[in-house]
Amino acid sequence: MLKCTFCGRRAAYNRRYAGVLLCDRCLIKSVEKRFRRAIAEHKLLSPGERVAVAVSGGKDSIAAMHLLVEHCGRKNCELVAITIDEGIKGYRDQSLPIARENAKSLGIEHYVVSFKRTFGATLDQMVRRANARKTELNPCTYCGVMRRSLLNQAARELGADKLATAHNLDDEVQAIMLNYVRADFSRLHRLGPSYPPREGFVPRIKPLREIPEKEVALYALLRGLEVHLAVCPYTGGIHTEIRDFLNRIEANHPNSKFMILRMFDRLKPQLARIVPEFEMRRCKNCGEPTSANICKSCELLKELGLRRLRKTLISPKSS
Amino acid sequence: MLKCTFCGRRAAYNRRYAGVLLCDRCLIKSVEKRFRRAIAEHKLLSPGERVAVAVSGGKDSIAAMHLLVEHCGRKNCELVAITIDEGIKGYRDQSLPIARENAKSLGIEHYVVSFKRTFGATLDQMVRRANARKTELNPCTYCGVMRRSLLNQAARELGADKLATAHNLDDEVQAIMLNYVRADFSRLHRLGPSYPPREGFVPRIKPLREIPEKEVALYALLRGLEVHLAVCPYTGGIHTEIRDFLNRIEANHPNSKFMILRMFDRLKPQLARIVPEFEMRRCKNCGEPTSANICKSCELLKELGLRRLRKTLISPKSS
Amino acid sequence: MTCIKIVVKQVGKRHKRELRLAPHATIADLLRKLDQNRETIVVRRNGKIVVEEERLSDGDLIEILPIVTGG
Amino acid sequence: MTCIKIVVKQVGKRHKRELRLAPHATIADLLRKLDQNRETIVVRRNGKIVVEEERLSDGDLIEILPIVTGG
Repeated sequence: MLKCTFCGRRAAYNRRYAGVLLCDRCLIKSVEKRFRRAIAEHKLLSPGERVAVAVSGGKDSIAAMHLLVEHCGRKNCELVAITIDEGIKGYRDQSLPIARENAKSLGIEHYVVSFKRTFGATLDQMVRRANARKTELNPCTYCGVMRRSLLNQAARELGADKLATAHNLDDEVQAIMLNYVRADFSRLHRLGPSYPPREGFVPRIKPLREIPEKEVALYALLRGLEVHLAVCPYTGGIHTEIRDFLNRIEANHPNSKFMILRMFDRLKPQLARIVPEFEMRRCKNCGEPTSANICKSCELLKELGLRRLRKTLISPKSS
Repeated sequence: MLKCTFCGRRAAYNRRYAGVLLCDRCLIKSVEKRFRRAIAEHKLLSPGERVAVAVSGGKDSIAAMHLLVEHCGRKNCELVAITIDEGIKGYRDQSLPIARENAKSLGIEHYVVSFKRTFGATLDQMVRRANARKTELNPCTYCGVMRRSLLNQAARELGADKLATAHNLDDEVQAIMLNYVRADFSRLHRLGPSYPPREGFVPRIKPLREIPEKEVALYALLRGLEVHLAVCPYTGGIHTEIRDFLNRIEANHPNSKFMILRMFDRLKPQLARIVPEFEMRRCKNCGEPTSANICKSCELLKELGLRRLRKTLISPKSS
Repeated sequence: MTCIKIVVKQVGKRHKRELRLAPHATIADLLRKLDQNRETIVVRRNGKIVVEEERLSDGDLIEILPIVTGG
Repeated sequence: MTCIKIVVKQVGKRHKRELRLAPHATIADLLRKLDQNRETIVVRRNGKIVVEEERLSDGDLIEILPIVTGG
């Protein structure tokens, strides 16, 4: 039996990048400490603020919601939860009830915004249309762009000061690597522990950004949280190739993920010199913030022969 | 039969990142054009300069030597060739005669500098010592550090204005990625088409930096050059993991390697703001340039219980 | 040297498998054999989450739980 | 639909192999089957360097030449 480096109880996790073994209790404590440290160090939340958390029902967002509700209790913040129901059969329909149950048991107001009601089509239907029209865009593009836009709008309508997402270390490092490979300076520049306030955008915060995916999973499992653990049917492509590479590198050379994050965090201030600051406008179609005439969501919808059906997402009854 | 996009002859190469097919002749012309463009664009060579080229006997360095000799003929430059014989049995002993034959047939002065004569041990012997002493350094570390140092010194002793190496696009992008993963700012900062002159260093140039490895190989094969095509017995580790990842990404998403290079080239000027400029000194042991008291080569030798036997590498007779 | 016998259940897959391993084999050895990356899974041994460096014993039930779910 | 038969020689390996492939298979299909990345090799078909999108014919001799040599 291998023992916890700190308390001598049975170890549940080998944190190889730090050369320590952790038992269930010490892992939970460590994750909570890092979560608090991220908030303090990057000033993610101020007392009295209203926070919207994006909750899919997966391990990361359920862990984030539990961590945030405890934090908000201490710091007198208000927490509301938003779930975007993209409409992915056999996946989101299973995680949504889990998100709802967790919010209910924690006494958090929970709002669901669906692609179907907003755009007249589920993601599954969009993917079928995209294939029929041969747009050559992959499902993650539609899902990512539209989910991000709806989350922002819903958080704004709910009067949130911050929008918290559950991106963990692995998510962040994958995004960094993807943008290195795609040479996408503006996307790269937008990564980080928080995204600064801009007209029309609720500032986004990522309190789990320095916690590896496996530790978030262990946190949720060891605390006995009810989470949805299933693989999105649309995974694949370059995202998966990059994720597999990073996991192989980390397994063989522990600490690589943190090294990539640290390097990026040192590069980031310099990126501002390269990335042009662009003016924020309002989408002529839906009114959401965009740098172009039409926002990316509306542009994608148009290509699919769809259009936005509702301007406002949150009605007093949609809770 | 698939035809060349430019001349209609039988295609030998699908340049997928550009969406064109190339026949043998058009591929050769294209590689030669890119080589000349790299020299012109980055001012790698000036008329009348003396250039030392590092030649292992592999496809890249043999191609570089042939390209350089033609360039030097036109631009009135002088070319000398240097081979570092690390002492890798079954590998370097096979490529060395190929380097020599090529230099001879082109009428280029050729100098061989060996680990054995300089350090009293071949790389094979160093690796055995390292394993016995459990230094946990891999062979590529010894080979890389010592080869680089000897190349620089030999080029300096030969009065070279420039030291040309045959790094191709793949080599460069692998180095960029390795330093992203290792968060090594100073190494990252040193990458690029040329390395600026510094006290004690012969400026290094990489005229093949924007030519993919496969195109360099095809150039050598289609021109019928005699090259050594065998795998170094010491390959492995993180270098191989990164190379495999990049080749998978490129195969599935053509142009990724160039995208990574372009992004890095835009980041590079910003790196200077992060990487501290350090003072160059002379190694107390061998006199070679270093930022510390003892150069990295001498430090590694000491760990192995070895020491430098010769201060000067090139004697009038070593040609 | 006799082999040890263990049962492996990959969560999400229907079937359990019985595997024979060398004595003193660790969970990490088992994962290598199954081509599973430790970054992407959590391992339960007889119901308890354990570290991959633990040695296996004859009769162990090993559950492998994939944790990477997203895009 | 009858299969085509080709001979594959991987340079550096001693043995030639005979393989059966579907008609209209390309060299790229063959490389996928052999788990060879096109970035790391050059292919000769009956002695000529060709592009990976060419279709194979019955009786072809395919040589696969690894070009990635360094560290």
